Amino acid sequence: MGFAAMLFMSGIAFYLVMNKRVISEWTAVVLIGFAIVQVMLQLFFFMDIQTERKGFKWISLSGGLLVAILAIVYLTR
Amino acid sequence: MTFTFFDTKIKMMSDIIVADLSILIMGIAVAILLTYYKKWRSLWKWLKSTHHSKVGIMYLTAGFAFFLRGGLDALIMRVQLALPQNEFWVFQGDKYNQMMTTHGTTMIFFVAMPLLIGLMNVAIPWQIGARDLAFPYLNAMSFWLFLAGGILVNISFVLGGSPTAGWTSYAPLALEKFAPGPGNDYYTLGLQVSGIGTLLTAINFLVTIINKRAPGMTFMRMPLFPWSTLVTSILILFAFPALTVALLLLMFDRLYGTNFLAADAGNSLIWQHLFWIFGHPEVYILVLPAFGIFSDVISTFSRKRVFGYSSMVISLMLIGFLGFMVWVHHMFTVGLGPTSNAIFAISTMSIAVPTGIKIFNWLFTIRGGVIQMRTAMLFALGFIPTFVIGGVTGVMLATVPADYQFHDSYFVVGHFHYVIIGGTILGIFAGIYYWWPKMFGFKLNEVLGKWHFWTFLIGFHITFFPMHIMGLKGMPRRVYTYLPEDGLAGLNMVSTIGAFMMAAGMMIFLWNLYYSARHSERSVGKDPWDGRTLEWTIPSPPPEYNFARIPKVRGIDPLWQAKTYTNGEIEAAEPLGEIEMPLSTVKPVLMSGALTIASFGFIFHVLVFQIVGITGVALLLVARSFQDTGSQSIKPPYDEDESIGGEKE
Amino acid sequence: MKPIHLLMWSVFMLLLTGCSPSKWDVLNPKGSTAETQLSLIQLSMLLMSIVLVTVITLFTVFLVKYREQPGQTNRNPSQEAGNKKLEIIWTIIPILILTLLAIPTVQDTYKLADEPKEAEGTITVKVIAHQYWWEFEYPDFGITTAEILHVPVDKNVVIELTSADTIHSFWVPQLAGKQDAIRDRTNKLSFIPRETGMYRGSCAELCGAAHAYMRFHVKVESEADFDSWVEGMKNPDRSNLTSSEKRGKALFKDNCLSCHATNTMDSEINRAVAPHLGDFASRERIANVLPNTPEHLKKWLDNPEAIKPDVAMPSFKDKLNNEEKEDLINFLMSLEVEGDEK
Amino acid sequence: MTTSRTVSSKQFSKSEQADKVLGLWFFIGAEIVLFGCLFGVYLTLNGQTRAGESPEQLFELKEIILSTFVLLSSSFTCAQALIGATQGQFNKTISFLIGTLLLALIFLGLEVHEFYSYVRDGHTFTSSPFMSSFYVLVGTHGMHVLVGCLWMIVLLVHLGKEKVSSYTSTKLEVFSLYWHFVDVVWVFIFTIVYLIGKAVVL
Repeated sequence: MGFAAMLFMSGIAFYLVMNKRVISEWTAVVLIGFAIVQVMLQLFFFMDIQTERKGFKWISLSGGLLVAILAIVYLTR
Repeated sequence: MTFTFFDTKIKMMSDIIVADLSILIMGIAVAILLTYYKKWRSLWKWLKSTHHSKVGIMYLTAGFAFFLRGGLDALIMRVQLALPQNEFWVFQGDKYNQMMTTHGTTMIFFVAMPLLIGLMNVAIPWQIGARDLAFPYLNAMSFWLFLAGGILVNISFVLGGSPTAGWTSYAPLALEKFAPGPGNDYYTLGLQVSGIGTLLTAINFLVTIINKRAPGMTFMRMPLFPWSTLVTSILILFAFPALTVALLLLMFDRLYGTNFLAADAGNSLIWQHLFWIFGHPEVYILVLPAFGIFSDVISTFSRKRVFGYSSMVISLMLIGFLGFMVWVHHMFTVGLGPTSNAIFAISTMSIAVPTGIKIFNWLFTIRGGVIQMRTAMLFALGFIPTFVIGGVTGVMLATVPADYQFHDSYFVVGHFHYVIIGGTILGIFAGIYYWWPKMFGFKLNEVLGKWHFWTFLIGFHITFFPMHIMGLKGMPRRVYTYLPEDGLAGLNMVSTIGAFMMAAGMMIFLWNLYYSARHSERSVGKDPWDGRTLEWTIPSPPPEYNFARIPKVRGIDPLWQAKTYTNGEIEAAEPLGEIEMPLSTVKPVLMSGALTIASFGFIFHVLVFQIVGITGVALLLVARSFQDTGSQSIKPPYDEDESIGGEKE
Repeated sequence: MKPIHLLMWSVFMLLLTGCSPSKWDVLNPKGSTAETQLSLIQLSMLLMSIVLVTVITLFTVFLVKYREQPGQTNRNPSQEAGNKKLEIIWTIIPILILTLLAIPTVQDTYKLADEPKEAEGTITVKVIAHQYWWEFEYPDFGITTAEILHVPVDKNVVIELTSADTIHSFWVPQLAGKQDAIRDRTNKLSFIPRETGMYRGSCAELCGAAHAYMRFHVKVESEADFDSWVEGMKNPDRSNLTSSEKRGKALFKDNCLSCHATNTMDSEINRAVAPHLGDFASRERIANVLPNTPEHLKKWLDNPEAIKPDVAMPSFKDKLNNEEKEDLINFLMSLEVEGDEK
Repeated sequence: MTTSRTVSSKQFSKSEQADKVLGLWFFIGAEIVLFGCLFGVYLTLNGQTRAGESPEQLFELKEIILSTFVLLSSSFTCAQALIGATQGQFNKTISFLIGTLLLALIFLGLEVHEFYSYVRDGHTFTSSPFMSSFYVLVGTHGMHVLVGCLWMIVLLVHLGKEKVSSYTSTKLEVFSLYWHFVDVVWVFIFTIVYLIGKAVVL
């Protein structure tokens, strides 16, 4: 089911861009929002993030994400 | 005299000839000694070992070898700087930059880090009641990768020139256009290889500390050295990939002519951001483990539990977190705008709060205790005022407008040596004196130890305190000379004298190692310092399995509690039985050898070497995948008094 | 421990008093920006010495008081876990101290980012850093010079910094702290010079082999002097050259002009390859290394690489004979702007 | 003293399994930073194009959506293989793993084709900062896919020798975490590099 949802979302994102259905400022936000939902689906359905030692798994992900976002924000300034 | 090495001309100047000769002589001497004492076989055993304390001791040995090299670089620089417009041997201009770069790179990556990682390797499993790290094989691999990287950076001097752009290796100076020749390629590849090793170590320690603690040792009962190791490992985990990317870009720019970091095309600030996203956490990677060592040492030799344990833990975590939020303070003068500078100034200052908490907690651990002046304790006590000086100058540097004056001047050089030597190096010495009897079964001589401490510490202050003043007098950092009218001659001479005093301290330390190995009393027993934590419950040196039976922990400082309540007896968590220990293997050595070959391939543009090296690594990884379950089973001897350490004394 | 520490400190204090702070460039500011910076340095030093003194006092007291005494019987002190009140105190107080420091820091950071407004009149200088020399361009006057930056006293000086190659950093400790010179961007730095005089400046970011010799001077002069210098740069008076200097001028045209410009022959030629030599005679040192005398100049012409590593200047040892060199040196030594004697 | 003998049986203890999975999660944490930095570099430099190679002119979305679907499907088949392993179904495991490998190879083939067509049109690694950062970002992901393919081949040999056991299923679990992560990275590459790169023209 998660898989179907992911295919669906990629499809919609693709469709939106190909047919230019969204106004430009929102494009990036909407697309990245879709990507994040897809990642969540992966994490919960496929990667079983909520099993044992889940605290450390989340620390690992969120810590990495924090540094990554800092890097992106400052590099692209 | 010039010869060609894979299309790269290598000039044989007098300094390189001397370096070649000394490498040759040392190599021959080592070979003769090994043959004379018939140690080749045991050397081979060590190379193959994956055992945590053996790998740790190899880390320490290699780290000290690089320490001597880095120290020699420092002395050369100090001699060159002793007088205005001095011309010492060949060490002006580019050669000075080579010395300065090698000194910085070596001291950070191949001295401070491996010595700390060595101590972690040795002490962490003992302190948390484990038999080995979670991934012993990976651990050996980390060590050999670090060594390969260290050798690459250090061999550069005799094979085509060392890197010249400083340990920070800013682009565009580090690009092919301004730094031709293989020197800076050694830097990118050496750090890349050893960086992979460090990253793997971090994962290893994280999993070890999270999953391998003895029953009953909750996180809030762990000694502070494992705690600081845990936080440090998280820092490494998130900081080193940034360096990996930065080095990758620099390598592509240098080897394949891409345009990431050049200033005319690309963006030279990418390097600075990525480097400092790694580089500032790196400072805390260096100092947090030392904090952990000091906590344990101060607590042991004050015969008191650590004051404010939970605030110590929280401040460790805060320092770790804030460590990622401050990197722009290395870039205040780049012109990123006042808002960015102000934010990073405040975040930088805020790090002083948790650090201050730790300092006061240490002071109040001493208060009301019974302070025993052992050498390890002396290093810990010497650390407090020294590090506080480094800390307050750090806060001064965080005030942006004032930093416009301090930045890249000798004030900064003084500051970070106060932090890194005053924190990390003193911590390493404290740790070595503290755990030496556990590692080898005999103590280091206390009298020589005290001589070592005092010459080193006083020499240190004489060397680095004047540097603050030089900075205020306008001496920029990384200059190989200055003019007579600058009025810097006296201070520089004082600093040089101090440097030689530190070198004398190091010689006393080396002599102490030799002297104690020959003359020190054997069999110090399990608990030479009247310690508090689990490592002092097992024999010195411990058997391969450390604990014949894993202990059950019921509180903080379990051994001290046992001494107070149960006459030193610690309950075991399991019956005596066979113990599975990992096999030794030579694959990690081969793997780092393969990576070294590949690196030489990249440095000298030899495609065959690149392919051979990388294929070798891949094949070894596959081979490992098919041989990852073997283990040896050891049966500890029957133990009458049922104490957890196994053999009776 | 304690007495020796005290001894060490007193030795350093002696060292400090040995050199009078007036010679410490950073602590002896002659420009508005450096003054702001000094006041922050003083504030932070004051606050930080409070911290330092507190820690060292506690440290010494505890060390003396709780040191193990010979024959001490009670070796098991009470194992106190901590003290919430104390711990809160040493969290709050540092926060207060740091707030005291943070407020002026932020204010001054914004203040220094803007151009100063107190003084009347602004002079803009484009500064281009090269491996290993500084180029100064005055867009308002259409003149370009090198190595000595002339600015009038009590005016707003706005420096627009950029680089031609690697990253450099512009630092005149007595006038203003550093700003980096980076090729793909322009950084601004501004200050009001308060006193006339000659001030040392240097490159503060490692930029290559001769980084140590990438120095310059800032000459702060009265408005009248500055104006006459500008006039002298624009219309140099070179009517009374000696015959040797005339021969030197011809040699210069053939050998040096491809890289070096001087305002005497073609001020419009703006070659950023090598330093402008229009005021060569008033410089204290050749290429910031050797004292500016004819003997040293000859040495320099013969083998620049030996004197300043990685320098772009070629050797003229075999290109010119001794007499030609003498003529050239005589000409160079005559390159002076009126009212700007050494 | 101690007696020692060498044991060699193909199995992991419970704690070894837990260690390996946790270790890989931390590895993923580090990889996030790595790719984050590469994204940062790409976003910094993607404006520095030279004539005829800006993102919206370069990318052919139809090809990319195909490889996106291929990689997403491989994530699904990989999860199925792991389910097979935990249920002890050898056939299910091995067929889905082979399926994953094939999908991964198709993805790699598409990517090689894409790169080849760019290079053929003269947009090489060194032609502009944009192209360099594009190749490094997408190429690093491609390297991860390649490593994943080699890993799968090794896993298949393991499965052939050991069948489905706690030993092979641990290995498979670790691999599947890696593989899902590689997939997640692609979701972001697809979104940020290709979709937004193409959408900018609006």
